[in-house]
Amino acid sequence: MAIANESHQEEKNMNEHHGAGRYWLIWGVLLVLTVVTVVTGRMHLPSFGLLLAIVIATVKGTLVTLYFMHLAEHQGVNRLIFAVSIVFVILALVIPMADLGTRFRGANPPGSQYSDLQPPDIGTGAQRGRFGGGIRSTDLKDSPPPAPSH
Amino acid sequence: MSELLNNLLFLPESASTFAERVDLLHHFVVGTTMVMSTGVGLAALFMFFRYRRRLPAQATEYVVPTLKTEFLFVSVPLVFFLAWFGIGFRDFTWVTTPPKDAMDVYVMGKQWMWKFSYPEGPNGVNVMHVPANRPVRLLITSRDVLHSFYVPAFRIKMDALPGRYTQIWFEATKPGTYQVLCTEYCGLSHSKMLAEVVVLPEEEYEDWIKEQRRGRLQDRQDALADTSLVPPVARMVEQGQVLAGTQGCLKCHSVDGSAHIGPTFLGMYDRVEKLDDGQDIRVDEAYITQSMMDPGAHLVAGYQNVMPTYQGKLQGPETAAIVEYIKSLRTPNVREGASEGPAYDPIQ
Amino acid sequence: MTPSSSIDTAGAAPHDEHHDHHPSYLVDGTTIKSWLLTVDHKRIGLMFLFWVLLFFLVGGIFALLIRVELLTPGPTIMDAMTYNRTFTLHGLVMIFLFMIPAIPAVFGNFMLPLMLGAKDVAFPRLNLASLYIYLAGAVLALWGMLNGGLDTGWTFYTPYSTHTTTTVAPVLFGAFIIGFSSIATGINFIVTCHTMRAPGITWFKMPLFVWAIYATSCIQVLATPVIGLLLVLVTVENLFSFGMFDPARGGDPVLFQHLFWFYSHPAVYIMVLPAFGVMSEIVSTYSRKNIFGYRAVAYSSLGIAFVGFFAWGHHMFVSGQSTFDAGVFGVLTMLVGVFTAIKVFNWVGTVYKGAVDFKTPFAYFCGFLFFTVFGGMTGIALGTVSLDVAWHDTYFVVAHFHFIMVGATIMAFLAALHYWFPKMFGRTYHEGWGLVSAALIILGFNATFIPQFLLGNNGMPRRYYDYPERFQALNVASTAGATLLAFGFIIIAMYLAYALVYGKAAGKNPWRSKGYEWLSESPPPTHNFVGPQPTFPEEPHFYVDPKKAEVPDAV
Amino acid sequence: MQSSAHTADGAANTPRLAMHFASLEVQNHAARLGMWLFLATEILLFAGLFVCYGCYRFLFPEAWAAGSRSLDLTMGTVNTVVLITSSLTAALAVHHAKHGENKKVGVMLALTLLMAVAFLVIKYFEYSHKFHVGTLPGRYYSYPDIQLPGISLYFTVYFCSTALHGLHVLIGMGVLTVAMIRAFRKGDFGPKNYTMVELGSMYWHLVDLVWIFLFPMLYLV
Ligand code: HEA
Ligand code: HEA
Ligand code: HEC
Ligand code: CUA
Ligand SMILES: [Cu+2]
Repeated sequence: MAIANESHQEEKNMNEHHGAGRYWLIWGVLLVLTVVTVVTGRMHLPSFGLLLAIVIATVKGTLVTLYFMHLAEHQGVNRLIFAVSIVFVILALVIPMADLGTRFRGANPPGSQYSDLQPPDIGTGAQRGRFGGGIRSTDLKDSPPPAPSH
Repeated sequence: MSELLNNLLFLPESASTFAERVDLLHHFVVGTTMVMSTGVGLAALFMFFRYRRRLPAQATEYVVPTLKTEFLFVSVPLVFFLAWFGIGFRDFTWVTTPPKDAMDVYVMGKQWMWKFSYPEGPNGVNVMHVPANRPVRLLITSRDVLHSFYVPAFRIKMDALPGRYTQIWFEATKPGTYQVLCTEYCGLSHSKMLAEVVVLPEEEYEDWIKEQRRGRLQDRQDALADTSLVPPVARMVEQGQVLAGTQGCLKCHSVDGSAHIGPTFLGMYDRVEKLDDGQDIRVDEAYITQSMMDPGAHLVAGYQNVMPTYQGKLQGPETAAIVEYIKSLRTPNVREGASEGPAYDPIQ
Repeated sequence: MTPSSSIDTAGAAPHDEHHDHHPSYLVDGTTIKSWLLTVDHKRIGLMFLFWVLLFFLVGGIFALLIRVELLTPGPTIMDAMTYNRTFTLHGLVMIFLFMIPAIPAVFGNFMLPLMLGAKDVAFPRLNLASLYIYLAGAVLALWGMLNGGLDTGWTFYTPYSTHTTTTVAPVLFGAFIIGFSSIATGINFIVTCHTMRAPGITWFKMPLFVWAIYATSCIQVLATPVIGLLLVLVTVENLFSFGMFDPARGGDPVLFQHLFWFYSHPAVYIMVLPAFGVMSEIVSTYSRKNIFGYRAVAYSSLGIAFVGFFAWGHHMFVSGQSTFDAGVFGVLTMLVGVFTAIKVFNWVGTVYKGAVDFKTPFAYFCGFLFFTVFGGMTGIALGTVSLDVAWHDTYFVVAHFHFIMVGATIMAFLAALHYWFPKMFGRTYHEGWGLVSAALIILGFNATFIPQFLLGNNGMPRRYYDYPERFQALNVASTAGATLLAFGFIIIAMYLAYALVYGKAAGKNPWRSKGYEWLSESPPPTHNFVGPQPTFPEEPHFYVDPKKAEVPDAV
Repeated sequence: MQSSAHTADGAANTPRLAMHFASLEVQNHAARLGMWLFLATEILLFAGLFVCYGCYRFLFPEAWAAGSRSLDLTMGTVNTVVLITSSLTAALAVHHAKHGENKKVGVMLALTLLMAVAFLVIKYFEYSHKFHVGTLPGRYYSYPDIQLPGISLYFTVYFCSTALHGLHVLIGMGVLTVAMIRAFRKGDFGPKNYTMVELGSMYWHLVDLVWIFLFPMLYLV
C-alpha cells in the first residue's frame, strides 16, 4: 500500500527533531547574503549586476524553502509540486522575453531597447501622441517636459 | 484539380504568391483530416457491428497493445504533424520576411477605417492601390486599439498594434479588386471596417501614382487644417455616442440608416446632401457643427426645420465628440485622395 | 492506512451485502439546510450540476440569439452593440460558468471518492466553499452582465478592454473569483488522489477518469492563478489606468496576450481532459473490455497537461509575436496532438474484440470520436503556422473550437449524464428517446458547425455583426443546424426530468460495469459504503472470463 | 452533515481525526500536501507580475536602473532584514509547537506579527514618499527628474507587486493571529498537533520568499 508508506515516512521525517540552532544558523546566513547583495547592488555592476542579485536571491530562497519550510524533510510529491511551479515560472518568463528579443523591431514598444521608433510621451498625464500616443509626432519632440498632472 | 478543391472548400480565389503556396498545404492537411476522421469513424462503426454484444454478461479477451502498436500510434501522427509544421513554418518565415526590393505601403487601422499611405506618395482611405507582380510590404499600425488586416484572396493577415508596427508582405498575381476585412475585434463597428485592395497592372499603377502626386500639395493643406492635437478618437466616439443619447439627438436621428424626423447619422459624414434650396453640400465637420449650432442655416431637402439649436447647450469638446461620433458612423464608402497625412517615421 | 487498519479490512469482501437499511445520500436529511450546508461530495456535485445546467441554458440562449442575428446580413433582431455583448457573454458564460466546472465539479466530485473507495474528498468543507465561491463569482459577473454587459469578447484583449466603457470591471472580477473555486476544486482532487485511495488501488489501478481528473486538477492549480492576476490587472487598469499594458506608455499589448493564453490554452485542456476520462470509462463499460493500452492513456493525460502548457503562442501567430516564437509554439502544438492521438487510437482499440452494447452513452461516444478527431485535426491545421495566417480569427477557428468543445466535451458531458444517471438518482431514463435525441444532437451539431468551417475558409471573420452578402447561405445553414441542436437539448431535458420523477428503479449496476464506482449502492449511502473499508483486488474494467484469464496480449 | 472535517481540533494535544481519513498521518499528509499546492498557486500568481517585470526590464533597462535608484535602499534593506527575522521567529514557533511549549509559540508568533507591522509601517512611509513626489504608476506619473521611456511602467510594476505582496502580508498576519490566540488561549499545540502553526508559518515563509526576490528586482537593478 503505497499511501500508507508515503505518509508514514513523512511523519517520521517531520518528527525527527533537531535543535532550534539550525534555524538561527540559516537566519545568520540569510542576513549575510542580504548584506552581500546590497553591497554588490550598490556597486551597480554593469552587465551582471542583476544576474548576481538574482543568483543570491535564489540561494536565499532555496535556504528558506529547504529549512524554514522543511522541504528538505518532505517527501517526493511536495518537492515535485514546488519544482514544477518553478519550472513553469521560468518558462513563462523566458518565452515572452525571447519573443521581445526576436520580433520585428518595429513591433516593440517605441523608445525601448529593441525598437527604432521614437519614445512615446512620458508623464504627460494625457495621451498627447497622435498615433494612440505611441509615436511622438515631430512637433512635440522638443516641447518642454510637461507639468505634473495633478 | 486544385481549382476544384478550392471550390469544394469554399476557398476564395487565390490572388497572391503566398496564397498559391498555402493552398497546397491546406489541401493536404484538410484532406488528411477528413480521411482520418471518417476513417476512425468508420472503423468504430464497423467494430460496433462486428463485435456487438451477444450475451448480457459476455466476457472478453484481455487485449493489450504490443510495444510495436504503441510505437505506431505515436510515430504515424508525429511524422505527419512534423511534416506539416516543417512546410508551414517555412512558408510562415517566407511571408514574414519581406524581400529587399519590396515597395512599402503604410497601413493604419483606426476605429473603423483603414488608411493607406505611401512613403512619398498619396494617402488613401479604405482603398489601397498596389501594382501586380511586385512585392509589397505592409507596415501596419493602429491609432487606437488592435485591428487586424486581412485579405482573404491573398491569405494574409496581420494585427495592427497601436503605436508600433508589424509587417507582412505579399505579391499580388492578378489585377482586380479584393476585399480587406478587419479580423481583430475592435468595437462597435468592427464588422464594418472593410476596405479594398485594388491591384493594377504595372503601367496603370504608375499612371495612378503620378495622378495622385499631382494633387498632393492640395492634400498637404488639408492635412494641416486637421486638428492635430485631438484626443484619442476612441474615447471621443464613445463620449459622443453617450452625448447623442443624453442630448436627445437620437430621438430624431437614427443610426441604422432609416430616416426619422431628421436624416440618419449612418453614413452622414462625407455624404453629399441635397438642400431644400437645390444646392448640394458635402457634410463635413464644419457643416455638422453648424447644424448643431444653427440648424436653420441649411435645411436638408425633405425635412422640416424642427431641430432645436444646441448653441450654449453643448460645450466645445462635447460638440467635437458628437462630430467624431457621427464620423465614426460613416459607411465604408470608397474615398480617395485627401486625408490627414500621418507623419510616419521611416523604418527599415 | 496504517498497517493495523489494513489488518481489520483484509478479510472484507469488496462489497458485502448489508441488509440493514442505510438511506441513500438523496434522502439522508431532507431539509433545505441539509442540502445547502452539506459537506457530502455527492450532494455538492448535484448542486453543481444544477447550476452548471442553468448556465448552459443561459449560454445556449445567447448562442441562439447569435445564430438568429446572423441569419441575415445587417441588423436582424438586435443592434451591433447588443450583438457584441451577446457573443462576449456567450463565450464567458459557456467557458467560465459552464464548461470549466462542468465535468470536474459535477462528475468529478461525485465519482472521484467512489472510484477511490473513499468516504469523501480530502477537504469536504473546502469543497462546499468552492461551490459558494463559484456562485459568488457568478452573481457578481451576472450583475455586471445585467448592468450593461461587456463587449470585449471573452479574450478581453487590451487596449480595447481597458478603454471600453462597458462593465468590464465587475464581470472580470467575477471571473477572478470563480478562478478560486476552480483552484480549490483542483487542490482538493489532487490531495484526494494522493491520500484517499483505498487499499488495493495503486496509481496504476486508478480508473482512467480519475487519471483525467488528476491531470485536469494539475492544470487548474498551476494555470488559474495567472489568469487571476491578469483579470485583476485589467480590472484595475480599466478603473484606474495604471498603464501596465497601455501602448502609449510603453506597455505591450502582446505581453497581455502571452499572459492570457498562458492560462487559456491550458484551460482548453481543463475542458477536454475530463471528457476524455469520461469516454475512457464509457467505452470500456459498453464494450465490456479492459482498456487497450491503459498506461498509455493515463500517461498521455499527464503529457497533455504538461506539454499543453507550452503551446499557448499558437493563438498569437499574427499578433506581432516573433517568428522565432511562432516556430517554438508551432512544434510544441504538434506534440500535444500526438498525445491526443494516442488516446483516440486506444479507444478504438478498446472496442476491438469487445462486446458492444449500443446504448445512449455509447451513441455519444461515436459522436465524440468523430468530433475529437475532426476538431482536433483542425486544431493541428490551425497550429500549422502558415495556414493560421489565413484562418486566424475567422469562422474556421470558431468551428474548430465548437467542434472540440461542444463536439467532444458536450458529448462527454451528456454521455456522463446518461451513464451515471442511474448511479446518481437510482432511476433509469427512456432508452429510445435517449438514442433519438443523441442522433438529433450529433446531426444538428454537424449541421451547425460544418458550414462554419466553410465560412472560415471563405474568409468570414468572427465577431462580425454584419457580413458581406456572399456569406449568407452558409450562415443560414448554420442557424438551421443550431435549431436542430436546440430541439435535441429540449428533448433531453424533458425525458431526463421525467425519469427523475417517474423513472424505473435502476438497480445497483444497470450497465453491469466493473468500474469501481458501481460497487456501492445506486444511489450511494451518505458515506459511500457501509461497514469496513472495502479493498479492491482487481483492476477496474476487468471483464475477462476467469477460465480464459491467461490469454496474453494479442494484436 | 455529520462528517465535518476538522483538520486539527478537539481535545488536548491530539487533533480530531476526520471520519473520512484512514489515519492521523494521512490526515496531516493531506493537509501539508494541500498547503504545498496552495503555495504553488501563490507562486504562479506572482509569476504573472514577474513576467511583466522581466519583459519590461528587458525592454527598458535604463528606465529600470533610474527607477530603482529613486527608491530608498535603506528602507528596503531594513524591510528585508525585518521580514527575514520574522521568518525565523515563525520557524521557531513551529519548533516550539512540536515540543508543546505553547507559551513560546505564542510569543514567537507575536514577535512575527510585530515585525509584520513594522514591515507595513516602513512600506507606508515609502509609499507616501512616492505619492508626494509623483513617482506613481501609469497616468499618475509626474516626477519631472526622470523622463525616460518606460519609466512609468517601472512604477506600475513596483506598485502592483508590492501591493500584492502587502496584501499577502495582511492575509498571513490574519492566519498567524488566529494561531497565536489559540496558542495562548487553548494551548493545545503539541507533538501530534501542530499542523496549524506549521501551515501558517509555511505561508509566512512564502511571503518572505517572494520578498527575497522582489527586493533585488526592485531595489538593486
Ligand atoms: C476544449 C477545447 C479545445 C481543445 C481540446 C483544443 C485543442 C487544440 N487546439 Fe484549439 N482552440 C480552442 C479550444 C480547444 N482547442 C478555443 C476555445 C480556441 C479559440 C480561442 C479564441 O480565440 O477565442 C482555439 C483556438 C485554437 C488555435 C488558434 C486559432 C487562431 O485563433 O488562429 C489553434 C492554433 O493552433 C488551436 C490548436 C489546437 C490544437 C493543436 C489542439 C490539439 O489539442 C488537438 C489534438 C487532437 C488531435 C490532433 C486529434 C486526434 C488525432 C488523431 C486521431 C491523429 C490521426 C492523424 C494522423 C495519423 C495524421 N486551437
Ligand atoms: C463550452 C463552450 C461553448 C458552447 C457549448 C457553445 C455552444 C454554441 N455556440 Fe459558441 N462560443 C464559445 C463557446 C461555446 N459555444 C466561445 C468561447 C465563443 C467565442 C466568443 C468570443 O468571440 O469572445 C463562441 C462563439 C460563438 C459564435 C461566434 C460569434 C461571433 O464570433 O460572432 C457562434 C456563432 O454561431 C456560436 C454559436 C454557438 C452555438 C450555436 C452553440 C450551440 O452548441 C448551443 C446549443 C445549446 C443550446 C441551444 C442551449 C440548450 C437549450 C435548452 C436546454 C433549451 C432550449 C432553449 C430555448 C430554445 C430558448 N458561438
Ligand atoms: C427635434 C428633432 C431633432 C433633434 C432633437 C436633433 N435634430 Fe438634428 N436634425 C433634425 C432635422 C428635422 C434635420 C433636417 C433639417 C435640417 O437640416 O435642419 C436635422 C439635421 C441635422 C444635421 C444635418 C444633417 C444632414 O444630413 O445634413 C445634423 C448634423 C444634425 N441634425 C445633428 C444633430 C445633433 C448632433 C443633435 C443633438 C445634439 C440633433 N441633431 C438633434 C431634427 C433634430
Ligand atoms: Cu478593426 Cu476590427
Ligand atoms: Cu490553444
